[in-house]
Amino acid sequence: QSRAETLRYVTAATVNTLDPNIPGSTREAFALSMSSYDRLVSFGRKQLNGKWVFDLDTINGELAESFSVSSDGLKITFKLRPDAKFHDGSPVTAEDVKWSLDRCVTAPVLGKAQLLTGSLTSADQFKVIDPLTLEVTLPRPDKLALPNLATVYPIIINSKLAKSHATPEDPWALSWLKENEAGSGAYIVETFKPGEQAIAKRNEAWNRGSPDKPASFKRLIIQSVPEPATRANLVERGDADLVIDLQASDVQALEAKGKLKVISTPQYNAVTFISMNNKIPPFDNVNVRRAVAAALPYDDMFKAALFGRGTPLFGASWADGTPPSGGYPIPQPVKLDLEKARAYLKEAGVPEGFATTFSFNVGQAATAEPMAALVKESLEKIGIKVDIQKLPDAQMSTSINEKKLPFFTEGIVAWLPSTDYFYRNFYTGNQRWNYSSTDNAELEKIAQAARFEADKAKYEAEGKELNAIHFEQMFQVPLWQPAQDAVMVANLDGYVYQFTRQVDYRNLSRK
Amino acid sequence: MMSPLLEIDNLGVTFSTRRGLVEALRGVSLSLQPGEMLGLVGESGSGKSVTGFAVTGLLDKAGRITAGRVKFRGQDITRASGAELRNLHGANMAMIFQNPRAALNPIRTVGAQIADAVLSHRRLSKQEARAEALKLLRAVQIRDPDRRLDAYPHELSGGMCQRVMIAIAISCNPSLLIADEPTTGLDVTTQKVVMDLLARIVAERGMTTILITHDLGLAAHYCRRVVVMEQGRLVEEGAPQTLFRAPQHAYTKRLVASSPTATSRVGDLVPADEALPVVEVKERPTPAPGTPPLLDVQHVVKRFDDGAAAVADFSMTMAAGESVGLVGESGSGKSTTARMICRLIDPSAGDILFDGYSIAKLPARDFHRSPLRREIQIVFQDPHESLNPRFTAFDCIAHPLLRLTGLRPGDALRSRVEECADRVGLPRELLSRFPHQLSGGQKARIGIARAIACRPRLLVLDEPTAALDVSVQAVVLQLLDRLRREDNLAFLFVSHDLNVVRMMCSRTIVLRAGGIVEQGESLALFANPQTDYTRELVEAIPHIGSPVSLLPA
Amino acid sequence: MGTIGATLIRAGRRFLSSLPALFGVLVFTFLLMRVLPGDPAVFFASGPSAGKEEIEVVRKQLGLDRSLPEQLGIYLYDVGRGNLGRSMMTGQPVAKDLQQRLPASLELTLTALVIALIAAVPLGVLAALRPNSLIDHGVRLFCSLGVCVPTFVSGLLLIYVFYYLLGLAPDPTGRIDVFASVPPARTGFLMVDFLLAGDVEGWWAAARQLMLPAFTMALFVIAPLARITRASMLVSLGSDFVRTARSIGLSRWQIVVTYALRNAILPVITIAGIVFSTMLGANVLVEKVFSWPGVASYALDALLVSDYAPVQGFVLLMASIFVAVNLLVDVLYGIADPRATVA
Amino acid sequence: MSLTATSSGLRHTVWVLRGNLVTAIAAAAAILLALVAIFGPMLVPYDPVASDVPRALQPPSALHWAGTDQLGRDVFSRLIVATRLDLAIAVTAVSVSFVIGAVIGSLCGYVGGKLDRAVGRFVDVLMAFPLFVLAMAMVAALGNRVENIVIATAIINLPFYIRFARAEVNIRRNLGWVEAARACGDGHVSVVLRFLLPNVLPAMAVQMSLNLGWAILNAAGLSFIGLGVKPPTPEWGIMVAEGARFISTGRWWLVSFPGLALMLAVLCFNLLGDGLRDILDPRMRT
Ligand SMILES: Nc1ncnc2c1ncn2[C@@H]1O[C@H](COP(=O)(O)OP(=O)(O)OP(=O)(O)O)[C@@H](O)[C@H]1O
Ligand SMILES: Nc1ncnc2c1ncn2[C@@H]1O[C@H](COP(=O)(O)OP(=O)(O)OP(=O)(O)O)[C@@H](O)[C@H]1O
Ligand SMILES: [Mg+2]
Ligand SMILES: [Mg+2]
Ligand code: NI
Repeated sequence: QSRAETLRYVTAATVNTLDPNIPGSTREAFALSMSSYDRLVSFGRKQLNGKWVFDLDTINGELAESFSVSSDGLKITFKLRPDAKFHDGSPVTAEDVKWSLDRCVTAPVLGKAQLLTGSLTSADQFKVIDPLTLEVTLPRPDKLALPNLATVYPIIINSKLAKSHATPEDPWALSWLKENEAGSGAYIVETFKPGEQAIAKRNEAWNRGSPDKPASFKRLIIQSVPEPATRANLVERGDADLVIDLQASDVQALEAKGKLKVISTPQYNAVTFISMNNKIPPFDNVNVRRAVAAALPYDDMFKAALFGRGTPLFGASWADGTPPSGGYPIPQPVKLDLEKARAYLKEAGVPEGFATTFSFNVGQAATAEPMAALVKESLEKIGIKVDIQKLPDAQMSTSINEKKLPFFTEGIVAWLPSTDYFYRNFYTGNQRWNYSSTDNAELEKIAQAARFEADKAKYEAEGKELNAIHFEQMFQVPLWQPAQDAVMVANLDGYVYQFTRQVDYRNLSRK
Repeated sequence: MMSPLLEIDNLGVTFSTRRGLVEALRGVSLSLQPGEMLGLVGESGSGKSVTGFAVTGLLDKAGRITAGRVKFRGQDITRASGAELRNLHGANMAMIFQNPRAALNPIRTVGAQIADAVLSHRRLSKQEARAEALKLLRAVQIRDPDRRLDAYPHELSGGMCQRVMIAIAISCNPSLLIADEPTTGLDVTTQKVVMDLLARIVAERGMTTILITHDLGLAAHYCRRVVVMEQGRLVEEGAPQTLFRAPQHAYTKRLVASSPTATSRVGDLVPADEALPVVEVKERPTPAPGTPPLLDVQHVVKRFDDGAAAVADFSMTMAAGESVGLVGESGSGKSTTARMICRLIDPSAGDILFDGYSIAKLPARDFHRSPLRREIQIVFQDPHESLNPRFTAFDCIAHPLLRLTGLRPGDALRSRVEECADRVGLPRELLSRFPHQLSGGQKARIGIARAIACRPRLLVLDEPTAALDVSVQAVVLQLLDRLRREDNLAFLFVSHDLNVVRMMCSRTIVLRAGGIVEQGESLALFANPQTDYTRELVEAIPHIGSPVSLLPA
Repeated sequence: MGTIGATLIRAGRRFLSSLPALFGVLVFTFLLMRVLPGDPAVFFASGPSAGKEEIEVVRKQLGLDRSLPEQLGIYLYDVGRGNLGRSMMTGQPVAKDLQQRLPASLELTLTALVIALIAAVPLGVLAALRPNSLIDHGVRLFCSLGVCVPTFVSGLLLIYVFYYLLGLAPDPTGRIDVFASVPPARTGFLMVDFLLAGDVEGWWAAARQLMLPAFTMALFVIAPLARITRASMLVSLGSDFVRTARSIGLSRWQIVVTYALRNAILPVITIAGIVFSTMLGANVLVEKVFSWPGVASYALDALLVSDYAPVQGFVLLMASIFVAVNLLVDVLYGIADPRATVA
Repeated sequence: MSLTATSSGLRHTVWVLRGNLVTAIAAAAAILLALVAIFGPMLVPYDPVASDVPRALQPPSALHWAGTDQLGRDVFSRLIVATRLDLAIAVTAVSVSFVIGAVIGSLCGYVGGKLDRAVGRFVDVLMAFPLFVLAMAMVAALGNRVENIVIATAIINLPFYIRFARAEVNIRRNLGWVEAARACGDGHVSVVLRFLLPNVLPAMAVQMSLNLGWAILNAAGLSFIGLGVKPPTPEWGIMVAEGARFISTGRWWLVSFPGLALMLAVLCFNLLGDGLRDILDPRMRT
């Protein structure tokens, strides 16, 4: 193939498994699996401020030629494409789909916890009607059931092939699928060198692309280049076609040079926080939290750490003091106001301030470090002494999981962003993602109720209520939604921001 | 008269060093007839080697010829270019160096090294060069020359190395050979063999030779003409017999006087005007009968890690005030014995009684706590090496006092140290100096002062003068002898210089390979050795007065 | 030959005596990794939806649910059988990862060492021939300049200049251009494999790829090598046997090379051995900067995420190489220096 | 000559320096660094940690001699203030490993036998470790505080000092003056501490000087992988590591100035080490 028919994508991380279900899978592994495997359904796309992003509300068939939801919302029936074939040429059957979905909800894989959020928990729910028809039963109507099937995990695997590599200890062929691909997707994995590169070639038989034809690039090279400056150099010199996860400063510079196409999409399913553990004093005091929220140098942080690349979630003004929307996240009416912060501290009974640590992840140092410096500087003005802790990634996740960090910055992502999803997963329970260790009965009640709320208006009202509680209690401070900057050679087309925060290679083409 | 082969005219050499310029040679003039063997003698640092290097154009980079000329066959060496010199080297003039082992390339077989020398001036094939090398090895009478050809220097003994060195030097039949202390690194016995060989070879090949040495006996033995150097100058010149019997120059006089001979006594070594002030000597009290000997060494054995016994079954006794000599070839275990007796190392077996108390039971590690520690002291071979470079002379002498007598720093200590310094004839103003600011003789005195500071009863002397020049040695020996008599000290005197031992010790023990070969009254022992080994040792000593037997007529 | 036999026996003895050190490394690393505050299970079970249960699954999978001595026992048993565990990061057996990546590291380090030696030895000799001259000071300054820049800075600068600005160097993304075809892996050393495959063009491409990182690393070690060369050269130039060589009229070249340098090179061998082992372990930053798929960057990534097995495997590998290189140096020394066998 | 030791040492040093311009300059630079470390924080034009985001990333100007960084902090002020910390890290790390290494090493070299072999094994274990990774692991395990960086650097230096001291003591332990000290009633410990150690000091000083530079680089390397000193503390390594990533965007001042400072310090320690060796022994420059 010529260079023009090859897509060279460079990234900081690495594809570490071909099966996205394996614990420890990276985002790059997810991205590759999007191309090497098919799912029953996939998300559509929409334009947001002139940029293409994934659209949760449009579900298209992928392996499913069509699907229908029963009127009571308890049954989903999938009709499979009759012409769909796995990479080894065998046809995709309902048996394969069932085996794959069974695997996803029973094997010790990542998909299990994900599908749970769509009320998909047991193999009994998947029923083969005929070789091309599969029926999914739900215990109750769940609007997240279908979107869940479009996420990364429920890949459809060539079950005959996989089973032939299964062992009694490993009935789901986890270890074989980790290193071997048995899908029906747009690309066939050729070389897979974890930590280095993965190379895939186009599946000519694949016809699930938008106009029913194979993907545009004949070859796909996904290469790990840990040094961000080098990635910027590579794409600038045209040696790489596409790169994401650059340093904000590099993106800014490349954008200014104007030679390359820079598509900057706010990650509307991600939020960066400054979190406080609501169970650790003094952050168990709401006024302390409010004081912190009023003492953060939002604008400086946004400018210095992000170079302004993203959507700010601060500085809003809520007319009549109530949330203008029930969405999540929404800009908060917070701004730097040291007087107010001092007042809150006084109210909290710690007018002199206190000492605490502020932690962040080494992996996020590029943005978190300047942020931390600014936070420290600003909080010191109201008497809060901050000791900055920079933790290696594993240590950070462990500490967060053990709820040991009082004050830190982290980000969250939701694949299926909806207000209730965010609140349920990031503000309830003793789980890792509940950064602020929020334990608010009212919030939990409303969030659970909203989950199955069919009425749009009611859902919106509940969302507003949740947002109001959030602001009231200031569990943690949402800062912004960072932009996903994709820098690509000028002739590259079709970039869509995906829920995986990765590129879907199938969308791309060269002009 | 033949035209001289070598003519040195008013030669001056200067070295630039860290302390500034050092004038090593000042106006040396000398001429050498073909076939002559000239002895060049003088104390250490008098410029003997520098003369040799200047003549051959091998001076260090730091050295510069500042005056005069060196004419070799009419050609001025001082102005010769590098290429010219290279042509002269080996082919016309060669040198033999002091330490034969160091002078050979350790990682090249001796055959290859000789072949290098051959090839540097002759167009020969590799095989021919090798054959030539073999011939040369035969000429220097090495045993098994075929095998030695492929040996590395470390596989040869010192004497063999020196033979190889000679082979290299004579490989291209140079007309001038400079032998710079060719035997200093060698055993007494080997010394003689090598010198005899060298003398024969140069005589056979008619080479003109300069023999550089600080051993007057050696020069007298082998040379017809001897020149004496002092501080970069030639001070006297003449036939050895006349020169050494009737020295004219004061320096030569002193040099000759201080060289111990078979008959000299300690008192003779130093000219009267330099002798130490005479101190009244107490009579040695005869020990009461029945008192145990001061030192009683019983069957000590010392094995080092490798298992071989360095000292095997050594026994001796010593009375208070007695002096016993310990002689033997290098490696015979002299130092090991001395260190065991001094309780610096533990014997592997046997016992050592001091005053009747066993001191071998207390491990050397803990002996410093024993009250007997101050009774046994030691003086080491190399005065420089035995002084801590970071201690002043005062600190050195005060150290045992502080440690062993419980004296605290203060006036008492100071006066004790000064007293010791006085006794060894060390000027008080030198007490504040560091070792590197003192001369060898002064350092030797500090070492002695330190050893006698706590008034020990037994002094172990491990070659205390081996590193000193003869004239300094004379003074030190005299000093030691006096101290012994004054304090009724017992000496265990280790040396390989038999003349010295004979002078200093009433009794002598001869060691070989860790065992006692022979012992007895010194005079009797040396006059009439009972074993071949001792006889060899005795015969190998060069004497000033001995006949010049090996020179061609 | 007798000497070689003796050398081998000595090497064998040394190898045996280094086994305890290897064992120590093994246990020490194991413990050190457990002291790391990060819990790999939590980190790796961190998909957007991982909860307590997933963490437990991963923990079990990693054997972290057992007691420490038990874990150590299992680990030692596994290592004894050649099983270094599995990397969570890459999902592969560590042994396989290391086996794939080690040639990359070795190739890079060896090239760097060779470049460094080629530069350092002549420089050191030059400096020693004229001690305290302008040349000497120049050499010293030049070498010191090499060590005073962190490798990641010199690496990034070299990339910036030679790749980005001048376009002379190929893109700094690993061992070979992704578009080039890779030769069948016979030795794992690309340069060798290309030669075996008879692909000169490929060989050249791989060599070009190797140049920048190798130079970056070499710059850092020229100084110690040149320094030791100069020192030992000074010693041997001042030694008696060189004077002997001069006194018999050998040519200058023969004096400097055959007599002085051959002797002076011995300590250089030792230092080069040490330098090689340290470089291999310490070229993390170079590997990072040049996206070099070597073992050190692999270990670094693993370390940051508390992925125990790769770090342990890496350290064990490095320690073994350290031992092996020492042995090699010993053997070389034994061959180069006839005296070594008597000691 | 009736010189006292110090004045002759001084004269000797001056002699060496005069013949050795490079060392002289290095010595001057070292003094300058020390002065900057002591007085620098009093002289800087700006607060090194005060941000001024609107003025971020400005190139060098009359106002900001070395430009400003991502947060608008004055690079020059940060550089100057960092001197103290960097030198402190280097000096403490090196001193710690020196003190421990010298004591252990000289005891081993002196006593030999079992202790020597045991410690030798331990040193082997340490040496066999990939040292930089060891440092990383330690900092990661202990947390990236300055003390821990110092400890990690000290530990990875330790084996070299132990070996060095051991070798140096070993060749001296049978010298006359050591035996003399024992004959004068000193026990082994006191012989090692009072006699041998002071004498191996000069040789080790060379090693220390070289290591000082190395320790600074080590800290910089740790910073590059994110295990350096905590923000916002100014430290050269962090500044270089951060600045290096701005190379490609043309903000050269962010890496150049800290890089130069780092280079200057390391170079100066290296040259000084070489010079020190010259002062101590003109022939041995290992
Ligand atoms: N390379 C040198 N650098 C500086 N000074 C030197 C050098 N070589 C010799 N000298 C000086 O020249 C003088 C004469 O030295 P030389 O080596 O000729 O003495 P020597 O008579 O051979 O003594 P020895 O018997 O100890 O060999 C001494 O003072 C010495 O310090
Ligand atoms: N510390 C040691 N370890 C091992 N062997 C030793 C040690 N000291 C001495 N030896 C060995 O013991 C033997 C006797 O050595 P010693 O030093 O007593 O000889 P010496 O008679 O004093 O010789 P020299 O005249 O050369 O000083 C030698 O073979 C020597 O190699
Ligand atoms: Mg001499
Ligand atoms: Mg001896
Ligand atoms: Ni005689």
